[in-house]
Amino acid sequence: MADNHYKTPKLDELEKGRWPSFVKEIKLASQKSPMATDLLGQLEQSYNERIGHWKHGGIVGVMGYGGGVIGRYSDLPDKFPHISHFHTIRINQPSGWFYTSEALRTLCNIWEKHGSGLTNMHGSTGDIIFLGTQTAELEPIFSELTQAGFDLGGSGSDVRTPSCCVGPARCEWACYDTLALTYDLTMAFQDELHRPAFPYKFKLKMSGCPNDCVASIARADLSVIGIWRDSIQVDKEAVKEYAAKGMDIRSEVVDNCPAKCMDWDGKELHIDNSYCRRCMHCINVMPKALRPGKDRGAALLLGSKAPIIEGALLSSVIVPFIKIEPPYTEIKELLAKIWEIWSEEGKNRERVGEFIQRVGMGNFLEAIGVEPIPEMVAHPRENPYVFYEEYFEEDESEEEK
Amino acid sequence: MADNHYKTPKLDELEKGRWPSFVKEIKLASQKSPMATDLLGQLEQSYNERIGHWKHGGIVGVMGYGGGVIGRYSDLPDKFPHISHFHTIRINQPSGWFYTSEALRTLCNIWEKHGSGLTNMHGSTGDIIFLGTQTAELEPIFSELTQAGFDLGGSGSDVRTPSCCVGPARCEWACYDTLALTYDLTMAFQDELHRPAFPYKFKLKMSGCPNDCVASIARADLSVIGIWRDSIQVDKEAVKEYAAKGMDIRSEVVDNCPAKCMDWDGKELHIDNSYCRRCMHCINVMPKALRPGKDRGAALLLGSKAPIIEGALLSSVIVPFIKIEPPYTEIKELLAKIWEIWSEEGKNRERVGEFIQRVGMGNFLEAIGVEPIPEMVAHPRENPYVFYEEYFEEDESEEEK
Amino acid sequence: MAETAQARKTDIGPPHYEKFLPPIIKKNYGKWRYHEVIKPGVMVHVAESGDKLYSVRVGSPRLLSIQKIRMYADLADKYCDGYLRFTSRHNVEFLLTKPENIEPLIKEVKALGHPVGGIQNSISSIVHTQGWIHCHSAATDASGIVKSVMDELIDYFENMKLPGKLRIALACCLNMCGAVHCSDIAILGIHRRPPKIDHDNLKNICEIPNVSASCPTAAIRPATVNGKPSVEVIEERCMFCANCYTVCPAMKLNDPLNDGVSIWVGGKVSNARHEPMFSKLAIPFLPNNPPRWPEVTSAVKNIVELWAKNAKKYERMGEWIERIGWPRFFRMAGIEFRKEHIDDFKHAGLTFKRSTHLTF
Amino acid sequence: MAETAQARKTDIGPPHYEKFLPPIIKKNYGKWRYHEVIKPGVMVHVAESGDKLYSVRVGSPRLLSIQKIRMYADLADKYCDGYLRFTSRHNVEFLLTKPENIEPLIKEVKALGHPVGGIQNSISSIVHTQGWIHCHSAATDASGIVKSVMDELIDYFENMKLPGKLRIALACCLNMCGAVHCSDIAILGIHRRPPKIDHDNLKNICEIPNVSASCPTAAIRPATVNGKPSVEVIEERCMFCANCYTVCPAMKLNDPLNDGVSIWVGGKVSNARHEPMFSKLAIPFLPNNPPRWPEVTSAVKNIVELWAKNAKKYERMGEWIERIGWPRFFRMAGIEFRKEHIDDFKHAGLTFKRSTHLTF
Ligand code: SRM
Ligand code: SRM
Ligand code: SRM
Ligand code: SRM
Ligand code: SF4
Ligand code: SF4
Ligand code: SF4
Ligand code: SF4
Ligand code: SF4
Ligand code: SF4
Ligand code: SF4
Ligand code: SF4
Repeated sequence: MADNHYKTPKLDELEKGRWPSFVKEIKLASQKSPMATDLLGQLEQSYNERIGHWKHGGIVGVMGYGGGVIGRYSDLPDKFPHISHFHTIRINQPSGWFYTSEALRTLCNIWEKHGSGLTNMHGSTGDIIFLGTQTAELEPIFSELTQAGFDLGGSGSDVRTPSCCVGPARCEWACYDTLALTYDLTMAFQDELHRPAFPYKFKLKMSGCPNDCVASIARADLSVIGIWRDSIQVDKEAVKEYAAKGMDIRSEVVDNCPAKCMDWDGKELHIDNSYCRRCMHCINVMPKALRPGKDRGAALLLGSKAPIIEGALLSSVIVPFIKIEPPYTEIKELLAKIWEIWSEEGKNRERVGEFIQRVGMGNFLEAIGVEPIPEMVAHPRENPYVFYEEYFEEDESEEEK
Repeated sequence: MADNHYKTPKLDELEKGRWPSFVKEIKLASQKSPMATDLLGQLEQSYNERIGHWKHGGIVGVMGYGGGVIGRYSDLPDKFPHISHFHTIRINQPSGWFYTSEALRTLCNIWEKHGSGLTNMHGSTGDIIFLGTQTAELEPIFSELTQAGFDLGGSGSDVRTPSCCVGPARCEWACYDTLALTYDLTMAFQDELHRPAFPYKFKLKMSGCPNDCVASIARADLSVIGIWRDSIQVDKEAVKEYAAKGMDIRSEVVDNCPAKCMDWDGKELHIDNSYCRRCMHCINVMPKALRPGKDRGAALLLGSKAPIIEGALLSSVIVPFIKIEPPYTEIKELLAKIWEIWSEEGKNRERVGEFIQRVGMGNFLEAIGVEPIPEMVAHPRENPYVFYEEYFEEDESEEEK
Repeated sequence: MAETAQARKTDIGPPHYEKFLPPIIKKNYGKWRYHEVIKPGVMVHVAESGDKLYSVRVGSPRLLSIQKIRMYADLADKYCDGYLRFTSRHNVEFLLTKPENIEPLIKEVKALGHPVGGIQNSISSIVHTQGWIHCHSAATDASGIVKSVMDELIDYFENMKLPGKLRIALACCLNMCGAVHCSDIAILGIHRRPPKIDHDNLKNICEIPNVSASCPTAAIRPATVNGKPSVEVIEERCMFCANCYTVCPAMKLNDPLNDGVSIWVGGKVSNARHEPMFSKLAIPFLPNNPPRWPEVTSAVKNIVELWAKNAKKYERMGEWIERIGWPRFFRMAGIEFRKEHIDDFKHAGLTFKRSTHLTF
Repeated sequence: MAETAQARKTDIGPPHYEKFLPPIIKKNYGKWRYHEVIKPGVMVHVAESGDKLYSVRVGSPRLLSIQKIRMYADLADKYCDGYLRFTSRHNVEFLLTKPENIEPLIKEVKALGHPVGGIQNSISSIVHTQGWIHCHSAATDASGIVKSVMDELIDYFENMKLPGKLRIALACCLNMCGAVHCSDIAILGIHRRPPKIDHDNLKNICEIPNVSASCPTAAIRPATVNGKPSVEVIEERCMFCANCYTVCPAMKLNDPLNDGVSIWVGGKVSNARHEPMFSKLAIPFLPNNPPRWPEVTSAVKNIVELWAKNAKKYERMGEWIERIGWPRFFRMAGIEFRKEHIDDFKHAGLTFKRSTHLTF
């Protein structure tokens, strides 16, 4: 069955055009994999009928793990027997998605033996995705993966596979070592990652600076975003060079500063760092001249997620600045406290961001032992509905609730 | 009892200081009114005990009216018999709060005969407030007031006394005749004003321009705010004069323009009116040089209110621009539609702004027959929870719900 | 209403304003060209026709005796051909056509103990409410605090040295009759103790279902207390809004030990430059300390002077704070940031800091 | 886990990243000085040491066959000493130390049918999800739309002519696995018909209380349907979120006649200049029209080109729209503004226009 024996006129349309074609990829795979072939067939039918043909996933997995595999079954098993099972395996990627050709080939060989030969490099959370295999293949794949030094990623109500930006490996703006932190936390939380015990999923994403190249503020329960406390490093000569090379520093840089804390007199660039909002724009525009300060660390933000169910959330500041150094004790202790209260009092399928809103940020902070500070809010409350917690009784003695 | 026979050491403190003293006013009144005297006594006790001594108001009023009087009773009637009743009468002020000395004296004479001699000029809604009288005095006061050409204002779940800024009477920026509109609507809605028939109160406030000198956007269910559609009128010479007189037009005017649509080259002021947000700032700063355009009218905004109970609201745009000309048919018809649906479907004590949020702005607009336009929103929805109202059945025919 | 009108006039509405407009206004109605502020409290409006109308703004306690009003009337007769008006912030405006009358009028007004000012970049009168003078809901007095605060700030009423307008408002309970929620500085009376329920009478004077329904946080539920049908309040759920008291006198919130005042900042109403803004919580609680509420007056003064010293020209309180950031505001004002400052009502999540736009 | 580790390795975690870092990175780790974009898709990072690392970014469909991955591996061996990485938007980055290798590499990459670009002011790959390829919840396909849209926009991937970065993301249902909610342009699969309930099996495969509880709008209530215990849906209350389907397979939302796509604009994640923003609804519904979704591709292209033509340098989609205002955006884009655009969820009131900052 080297060749695709289904007619797929609709999908064939998608082999045309200049952008690389996923259909070509499936056809490549189908040269060796009947699963890929059946996938083509079922997908063509979906294109004709405008509806998917997958059943609601069931629970499958590998021994001792509660996550890492997404069960999937075709609702046309008789017609497409090779994809009657078509489970996904999530494999924890190396920090920063760096690979050697060797490592890639190792993964390909395992997947050629045991699955469809189709992958996602990578999934939205960051995992290596092996797309489509049978239940029976799960254990063999798992043992070959672990032999090769790989392990499964997260799924279900557990810590999800942490991911990070390229950071210090290739970026001059990294305010902390995103790869090291990601690896360390991933190792530290192997149990939480592989054995779902939370009310719902918990995601961690690490970005080295406020450009947030892993979009952590939009899609991580804990967003670790690099930032600096001191002044932007300025190379005055380099600034002049940009100007000389024709950059309009006023309109391109100064006028775009959200803090309005910069000034350019045609010769020198002045920055009032006490007002600088660390937005990165001026640095982004003049990478040769400006750099983040030297006193570097990260801001910790909590709670972002997609809409389901209380509406999408962005992470919000819980710690405006923290030094990021091994063994990262502070972060781990903070996470432990957060997980403890959330696990105790969180509802089923309630993300930590939703939990915080339900119990109130103030109460949440008390529970995790963090002092409230104005950096945590865009502005103080506008409504007068304050839950004052103490009041005096007639006998004048202060009462605690 | 010409003199105050209570010792009021605490209140006496408030006769000192440079700001005019309300205590002095009460003492002035108490020269003739035992009610004012008892008020002093009770107030001194409140100051000593740090608590008010008024009972929850009961329903009192004048024949045929459901509003205009706030019943009030002392909870120390034996100690302060003259204020055992201490009802407030709300009297509909003339538009713009203009008076002749004659009119004021007439009011004073009526109040001297029948009440405490204490007033608020004016109440927060805008009424003339007669502060404190007996139930028995209500009818006599009412008939003398109406003889003198005055009538009661609103209270309870009715149209509240409309009020307006000084507008064209004394302000160069009035984009419509606030006094005329206020008077006309007040007369048109006498029944709605005097006979509560709504789910809750409904307030109207008219400001002649976006400076909103009656704070209508914060405290009126319908806020009518003057605005212009065409270009700001510029007197170039006058601009130069301001500059010559030492105004830094860039920093004071141009840099403060929220639309960033102005430019000043040292000689001429350029305004890109298609981006101007009608904020008034530049006009406020250079009244001799700049004026609102000539195509004037008003924006209609709905729904502002204080916090109780769903939280404070600001009014929001329902009609971005409308010509304001007698007989104001459009506004009246719009109000009629709003009141109809709100009266039918509004809950008890639900302000129209809260009602709109409960039923949804889209549904509300449909009910009052107004087309949705982007001017009504700061931005479109961010959440994907759209109530699509039609769907196709298998037979392909479009279904209406 | 025609038939009743014979016997008894009703629904006649207010007198027509035109009756009360001075001739110069009738003549130049809607034809004003521009205005100038001549000195604190005095401005002139110049009409297309060239006519000039002088307005002298006089500070008022709002609570006025008929005696005082008559004195105003006399002054209006003497200097203004009998014409005057009140403002939306309850000041008096004498309307003059003869500039030579301005100074004598001001002299007499001041002799009556009333200041002249409040125009342009100044603090105008404090919009306020009834308090212990007339309302049953009051968590604090209105007039007393207003008097005490304005005694402190009157210089800012009488001069125009501020960066921009500063609007202060006071409301004596959460009903916020002063519509204080959009003020540069709002002084708000607050309760801090759950309702003390009059179980013996509740059933007779209130509908139990209405009482339960009135609570926005569902803190109230029906209960039988010493044999009588009544309600109980889950205290942790109560945020002291007093809505239950508004619908039922047997749910008393007023409490001398716990009632007090909160301070809010940064609201505005005008559309000038920045869109209207709500005021935000600055100080959760200050005690009721009559007759002069020293804690409140000094807190307000502190904030006013901080703003006066640091804001740019035209910058309202809220615009200034937005520019410097809330953390810096709390630091500069020396106000402790507490749990109470963090919103936990409906839209709380939107008030959290959802970016890394941070300053250090 | 020690004991099991003998028999069967578990919880070993991912391989340590250092194993996969090229020597030049190990040497200059954290010591990069600056970077420059040499040409579309090619940039150089210069280290304090003076070392130079060249990155060539290659567009990928994300769904890759092992065959294709092996070709990548071969290229890495040939030009990059075996080193490469993937990006957070699923592109491939070849990491070179020899500038002379750049052009030959690009030539071979293009020969494989992969474009080079996506750096700086360009459109990068579309973050997307599974769709009909693998997910049961999909209201549309993912890969097919992505391919069709990128075929239209590939020039913007290969050049750097845009005002700033443009990030497009696609999610095939409201779960939004693509985290599309903060994208310059989001393509979102949507259902528009209430669940079709499998009454015969519901009881056996789902917990009825959980099903009712799963509905955010309380549209689901227990009911007995032709004798069997099941649930019913109040259709007016349903906004098609599919949360009930996620917890119960018997509540099918997928429906060929009514499923389709909505378009959202103006979101961003970075803190550059403007704080992060959510995307906002631009087009409530476009039909599923495989294989090329012409309505979707042209709608997206229209918006991209409008922005490209009108935005200032560096101005992201949302920053641009904020400056010109939403009314103007809808006019320019020729998109009809409808009831659906007006928020009616939890925080709706805050999205209304609460000022008179209007343009005409
Ligand atoms: C594979 C992946 C999409 C992809 O093609 O990349 C994916 C696929 C699914 N997600 Fe997801 N999610 C994936 C990343 C995300 C992300 C993005 C991220 O993690 O950065 C989000 C948004 C961020 C967030 O977590 O809020 C996301 C938000 C959801 C949600 C909504 C959760 C919420 O709280 O809003 C669900 C629904 C649920 O969990 O029941 C969900 C559920 C699912 C399920 C398991 C369907 C279901 O209801 O059981 C999907 C399985 C599809 C399949 O058959 O393969 N997925 N999911 C991504 C994981 C790959 C990886 O491990 O790398
Ligand atoms: C007299 C006045 C305060 C003043 O000293 O100026 C006043 C006094 C009362 N208001 Fe008010 N309100 C007054 C203007 C306002 C305003 C401001 C305005 O109208 O511009 C507001 C805020 C704007 C708004 O309407 O939202 C206001 C919001 C309330 C509320 C909250 C309503 C809400 O929907 O949030 C209540 C509670 C209620 O209605 O049950 C209330 C209730 C009351 C009651 C009747 C107390 C009660 O619960 O029964 C007060 C009677 C006090 C007394 O014994 O004299 N008052 N009230 C104002 C009316 C004078 C006049 O007619 O000119
Ligand atoms: C007399 C009065 C209207 C009335 O019918 O009573 C009035 C009259 C004028 N206002 Fe006003 N405003 C009056 C209440 C208001 C209010 C409402 C309030 O304070 O409750 C506001 C909204 C305040 C807010 O935003 O919170 C108000 C916001 C303005 C503004 C915008 C100021 C700003 O920068 O935000 C201007 C423009 C300016 O001052 O440059 C203005 C300008 C003016 C001008 C210059 C208009 C004109 O050309 O005549 C008038 C006199 C100057 C002045 O400084 O007072 N008026 N003005 C009100 C006087 C109240 C008082 O006794 O102090
Ligand atoms: C490789 C990658 C990180 C990674 O670990 O994989 C990366 C790498 C770089 N980003 Fe990024 N960003 C990467 C995803 C992102 C994301 C996340 C996303 O798109 O999902 C964002 C947030 C996007 C958003 O705001 O919605 C992102 C927002 C930025 C910004 C801010 C741009 C802006 O004006 O908003 C910069 C600064 C700039 O471009 O001037 C930046 C700058 C850079 C620099 C120049 C940093 C550096 O000095 O090396 C890197 C290459 C330039 C470029 O234009 O791509 N990177 N960058 C990601 C490449 C994705 C891709 O294949 O296209
Ligand atoms: S987030 Fe910052 S540090 Fe990380 S890659 Fe992007 S720009 Fe570099
Ligand atoms: S980082 Fe942003 S806020 Fe700070 S100076 Fe540069 S542009 Fe301004
Ligand atoms: S609102 Fe406008 S028109 Fe009315 S008084 Fe104020 S400035 Fe003049
Ligand atoms: S009115 Fe406001 S927005 Fe319009 S030009 Fe003047 S300052 Fe700018
Ligand atoms: S604010 Fe409260 S206490 Fe003050 S007058 Fe209004 S209702 Fe009464
Ligand atoms: S005061 Fe408000 S919150 Fe407290 S019980 Fe009464 S209604 Fe409920
Ligand atoms: S977005 Fe929805 S349909 Fe697409 S993969 Fe995620 S859960 Fe499945
Ligand atoms: S789709 Fe969502 S809204 Fe509709 S019934 Fe299911 S859970 Fe409720």
